[in-house]
Amino acid sequence: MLARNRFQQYLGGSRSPQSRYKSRLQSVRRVSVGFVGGSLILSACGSAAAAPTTTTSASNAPISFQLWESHNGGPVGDAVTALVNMFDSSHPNIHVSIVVTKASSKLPAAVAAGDPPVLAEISHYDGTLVKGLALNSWNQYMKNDPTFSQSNLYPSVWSNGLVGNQHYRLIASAKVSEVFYNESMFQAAGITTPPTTWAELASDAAKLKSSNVIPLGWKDSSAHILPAILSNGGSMLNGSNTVGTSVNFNNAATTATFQYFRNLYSAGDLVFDHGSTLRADLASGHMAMIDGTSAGEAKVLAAVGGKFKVGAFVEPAGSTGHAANLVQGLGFVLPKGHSAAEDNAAFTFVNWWYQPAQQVYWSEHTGFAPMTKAGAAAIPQSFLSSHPGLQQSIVAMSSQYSYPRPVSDSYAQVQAVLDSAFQQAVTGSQSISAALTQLQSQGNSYMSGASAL
Amino acid sequence: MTAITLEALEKRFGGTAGSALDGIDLEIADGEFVVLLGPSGCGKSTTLRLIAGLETPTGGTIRFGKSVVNGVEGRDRNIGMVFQNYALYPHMTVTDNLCFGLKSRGVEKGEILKRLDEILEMLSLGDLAKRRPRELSGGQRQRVALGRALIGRPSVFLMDEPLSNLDANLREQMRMEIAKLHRILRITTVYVTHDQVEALTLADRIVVMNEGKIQQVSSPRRLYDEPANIFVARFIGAPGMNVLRIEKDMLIDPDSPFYLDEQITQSIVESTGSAVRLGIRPEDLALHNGGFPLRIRCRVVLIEQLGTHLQVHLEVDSDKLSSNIIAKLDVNCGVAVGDVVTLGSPAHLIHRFDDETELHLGRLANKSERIVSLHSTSGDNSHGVRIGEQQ
Amino acid sequence: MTKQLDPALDHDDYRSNDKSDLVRRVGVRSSLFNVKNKLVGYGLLLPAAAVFILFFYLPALYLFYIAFYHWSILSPFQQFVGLKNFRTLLAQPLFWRSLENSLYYTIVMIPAITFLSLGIAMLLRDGLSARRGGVWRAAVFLPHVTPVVATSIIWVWIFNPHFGLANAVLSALHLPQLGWLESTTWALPAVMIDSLWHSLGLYVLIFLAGLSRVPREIIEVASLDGAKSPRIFRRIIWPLISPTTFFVIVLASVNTWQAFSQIYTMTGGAHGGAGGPAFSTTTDALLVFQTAFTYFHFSLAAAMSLVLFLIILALTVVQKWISDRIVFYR
Amino acid sequence: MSGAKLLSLNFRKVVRTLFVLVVAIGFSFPLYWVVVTAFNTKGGVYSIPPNFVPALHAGAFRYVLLHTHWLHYLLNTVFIAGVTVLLVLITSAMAGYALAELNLRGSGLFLLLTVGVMLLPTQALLIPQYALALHLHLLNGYAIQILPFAASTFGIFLFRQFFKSLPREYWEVASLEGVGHLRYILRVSLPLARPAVITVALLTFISSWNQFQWPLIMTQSHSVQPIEVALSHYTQTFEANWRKLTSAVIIALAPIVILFLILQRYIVAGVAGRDGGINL
Repeated sequence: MLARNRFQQYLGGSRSPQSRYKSRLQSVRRVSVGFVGGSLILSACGSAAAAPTTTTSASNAPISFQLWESHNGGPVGDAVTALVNMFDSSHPNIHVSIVVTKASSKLPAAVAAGDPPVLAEISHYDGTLVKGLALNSWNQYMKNDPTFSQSNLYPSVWSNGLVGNQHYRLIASAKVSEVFYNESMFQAAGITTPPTTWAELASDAAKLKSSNVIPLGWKDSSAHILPAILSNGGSMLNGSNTVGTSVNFNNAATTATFQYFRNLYSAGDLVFDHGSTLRADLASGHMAMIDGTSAGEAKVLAAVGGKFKVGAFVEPAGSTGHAANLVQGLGFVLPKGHSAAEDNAAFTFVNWWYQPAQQVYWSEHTGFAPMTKAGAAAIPQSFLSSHPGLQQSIVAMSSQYSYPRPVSDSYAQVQAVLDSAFQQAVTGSQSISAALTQLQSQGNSYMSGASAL
Repeated sequence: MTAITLEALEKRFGGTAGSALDGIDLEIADGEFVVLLGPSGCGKSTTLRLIAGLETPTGGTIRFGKSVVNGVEGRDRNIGMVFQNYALYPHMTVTDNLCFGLKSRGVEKGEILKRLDEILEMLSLGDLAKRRPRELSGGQRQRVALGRALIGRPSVFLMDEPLSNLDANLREQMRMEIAKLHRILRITTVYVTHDQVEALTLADRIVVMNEGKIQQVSSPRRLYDEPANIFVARFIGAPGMNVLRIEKDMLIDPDSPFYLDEQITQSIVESTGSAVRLGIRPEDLALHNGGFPLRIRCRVVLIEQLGTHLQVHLEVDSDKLSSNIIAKLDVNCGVAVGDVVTLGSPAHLIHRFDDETELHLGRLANKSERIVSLHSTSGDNSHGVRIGEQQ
Repeated sequence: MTKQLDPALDHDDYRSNDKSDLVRRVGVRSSLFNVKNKLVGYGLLLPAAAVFILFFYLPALYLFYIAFYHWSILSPFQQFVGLKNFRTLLAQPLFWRSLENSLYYTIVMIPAITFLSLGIAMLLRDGLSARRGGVWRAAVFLPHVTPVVATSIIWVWIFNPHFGLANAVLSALHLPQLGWLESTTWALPAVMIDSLWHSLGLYVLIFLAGLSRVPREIIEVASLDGAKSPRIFRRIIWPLISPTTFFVIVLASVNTWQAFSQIYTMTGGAHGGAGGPAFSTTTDALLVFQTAFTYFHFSLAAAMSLVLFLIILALTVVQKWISDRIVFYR
Repeated sequence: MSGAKLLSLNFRKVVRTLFVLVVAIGFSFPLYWVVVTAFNTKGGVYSIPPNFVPALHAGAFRYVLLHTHWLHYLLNTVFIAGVTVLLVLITSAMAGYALAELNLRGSGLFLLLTVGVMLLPTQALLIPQYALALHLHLLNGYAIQILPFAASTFGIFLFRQFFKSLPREYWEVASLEGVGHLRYILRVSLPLARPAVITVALLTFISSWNQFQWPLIMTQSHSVQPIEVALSHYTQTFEANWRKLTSAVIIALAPIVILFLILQRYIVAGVAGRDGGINL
């Protein structure tokens, strides 16, 4: 078939379907006998995915495996490619090849089809995969590798993807929320230091307001409201914020936070928008502050193009007296169905990823926060001073009030409802209490598993 | 060359429609030109298609020579067929159309070219070999269709209303060409038409069909002179024969519009049945001049001026019976619409049919007993030609 | 045969002068060489039938299975759960919200499509030379052949609240600028504008084909009688093209109820997760997609698909019922 | 005709032409706008009021053209669309021929099956179709992007109608001359059906080119994905960079638009004839 050989690199050569998956598959297939006949017809047609199976490598032969990843070009994609190339050249016995795909949504099907990659980066913790017993825990590999040290990782990184005592997902790229601002506008408005509390932020916004400037642009995504809720003493889930089974939004902290943003919005001090639009607004002098993450810093700087100096500050402190943040990002998972040697090789790659040199390269080229203290320390001060966003994100990473994102099953859906509730409440299309009541009940219905929409 | 024999040939179609065949027996001699003639839906096309193998009979047998061909596919019967719409492939040149079949049969290239030249020559198509059908006139297309049917050297040549898409002049011309071709090639030919002129001019024998049955098989001349039954009598001729059904008591009623010679009346009255059917061709009727054994009093309804003669539509002048008659009268006869006139005819021109079976019973008198001659008849063909002119 | 071989040609007319045709049509060619004929015939039908059955009819049956079972791609355990999926579904506010959105979208789109495309078709129908007319037709139809994702990106840019063309036009007209895709009120209308732009050409062409079948003489006779244009339209053209109108409405309602690509692309924003803001553009089709392929609740999505299936079926039946009463077939 | 009436007639003609112009420009403008944006200067994209004349800065376009695997996605799309067209032509011609020329028992059922496919809501079937693809191990390949579309209701109907319009005698002559069905289809039916072939091929090609949701669901690796899915990925990569995004859009649009402009006469005729072929 056309282009088959050319794309061999994408497809990868090795595929070692474990008997377990085969038998599972057969049982699935038996249910629908009708399809089997069709499969016979179709098996002749062949597909690019049905690459020839090669045998698993022996212990000393080079191991090659696929890494499923979802960054499609751009600085992040380029950085991943560069790092993987570095790894491949420094590890003659292991060859990692990148497959760019929407890994998070495509992985379950690949697992079901008995054709998962050895290593994948998925965007959020997917309960479906754990429920389906599709992932290996990283624990034994971490334990067996003497060069790996837990204490080196930031706590919020360490506990990301932790279920029970098992690490199913090791974070691969960490980001935290922060705010970028136009320093010239701050100066013009007489603001000397960035705000450190939400109240200050509001009063600074009021100062910045002039006929043509919108003081604050906020992303229309819920992840950017959670730091404020947490800093006001709220939480996401009951019990543990990472693995709780019911949501905890209908409370004073969340109400206060929603109210705060609603006030800003109704005063015209805040607008909602996509990140890309916000950056364009900031760059063109329409907006004084925009919310984002350090990962967007490069884009912000590129959009501004040196027209003015861009500053950054972490999200301010709330009623608890401290600031809070949420650490999120893609994480490495280890789908089942591969040999121990392959899994070990995958961990070798992950551990290598965490080493300071790689962390520095990663952070400098992508703006993502370093995930280890050593990595953070290795970034030259000169770089940090020209990249205030990255500097601020290290501040947030080091804080004890930075939390991992919840890993509970269905949290992704809860987040979608939170998005909606926040939008509705802040823009005034719903009262805050109504929005929160609905959020609470719908969120709980998702979390309970009784309903799963 | 092949003789064709149909024995008790039967074809039934599913459903109600369709012109089924109801036991056809027919022998076609080797080299004979037979025309199947009849109105639409009489089964003539079905018969042809059965011979071609395009349809399968539901009963009876078809023989080519001595062998039964019922189960033999059309392609293996060595048949050439010409269709009404020619069925020339519009995207192929004349040459390609002619050779398509031969190529499919794997005939050797040299042989194909030889036969192609032959056919192009024979049908004078040489200049048109590279043209496509749409660049040809109707007559040229017809010739190509003939050529395609002949290039395979068929032993049986079938034509299904081949001339009906042509205008009158061309039709006449092509008729002559077909007749010529047959004279030269002497291939057993079965030709289907509803046009009696074609049938009468081309056929060795004509098979008149109606409602899935053969009505009469005979030479053109006899078909006209001795129609086997009322259907044939009415179908042949333009217009067909007038057939009047006369109750016996009407013949003896003095007020009746009919007068028949007493001697003849007597013989009729003595025969079985309550009525008699008499047939007179329109061209055999004349205005009464006193000498005719049959006279009919009727009223003129319509007069058509046809140049050589008048075609007069009349109604029998009677309360008890309404019967229409057509007569061909002299242009100078002076009748007008509304006139009541008396028509008559000599006894030897009056046909008699059985009232029940509608079969021809003969004429009221032999030719030798002729009393009055209306038309000078010189030679066997004169009727046919005359009818042709009247068309 | 000089007769133009045109697929639109009515072949019945073409053959009616052939008297023996009826015989052949009715004829059942039975037995003997027809056995081979039949084998060839079924062989010819087989590939298409196999595709339809394997990829459409089997899945249609399988849909019922999935909807009444607990079915997950990762779990080998499939359990009959009866109506549970449907009960879950009906208890979900988001499901009702998506129905509402789909209904809103369809109810606005169908009349908009019907009247706009008919209007444009009337405009393009005459008054212009045939040659130039072809250019206009092509211009109107061009958007329909463009990939939806690609052109939706253009529209996202046009609807950019600060630098987009849409607001530039509004501000030039001294009208208030809108948030478009950022606004819960205007996001769906923005998608509608893109969809109209993309799909109208198709319906215009269908109407033009319908109008071309209205005999010119009928209209000429009517105008000789002194009927004025609007009257001619209402009393003559409109009834004559009612079958076309019906066809357009059926096609439009099926297409709009299933619209996906525009909504997915336009409301996805930079970070994916279509349907926003605040579920204001989450239609049925989108929710089915997200439930199945983002959240992996296949049984629930299948139940939703069944509901969608029934709605479309009902729509078609109702339209058929209405059309039987008001559509005038020649 | 009086002068005043003549004047009003001309006036109406002018108004009408103006309307047509407005409509045509309205439909074409977004496509023009994408060109303006892609070739704008960096700051020009965000200028208010907007520039309406292309600045012809090809920098962004060149970058997008050279830094992404467009050729590869284009090849995928062309391959998928091409094979689909081929298969649709084959299956449609075959079925159309059988339905038109052979008196088969069960062809009514087949027609019902064919029309029925059109009435099945595509959205509703996605899930079982996905499950089927999973069971058959067809996910993430070319086959799943081609085979389900290898038969087309429209194609079958159009070919059937076309073959029916051919005189029956064409086949009868051929059969008497000893020509088989397949040779007849290849040498007579198909060459005569050229208008049908062109129409079916073009419409199938366009709809295959514009597939999005199906490959989005059924494939995961870029090696087999068509340009539409790739484009949707790039909306994330290029995010706010409208010059790059619109450049990518141009690359995805150009082939199909050029194809359309060359063959628009056939395409328009094919679409216009569509409701004649399949009336619901």
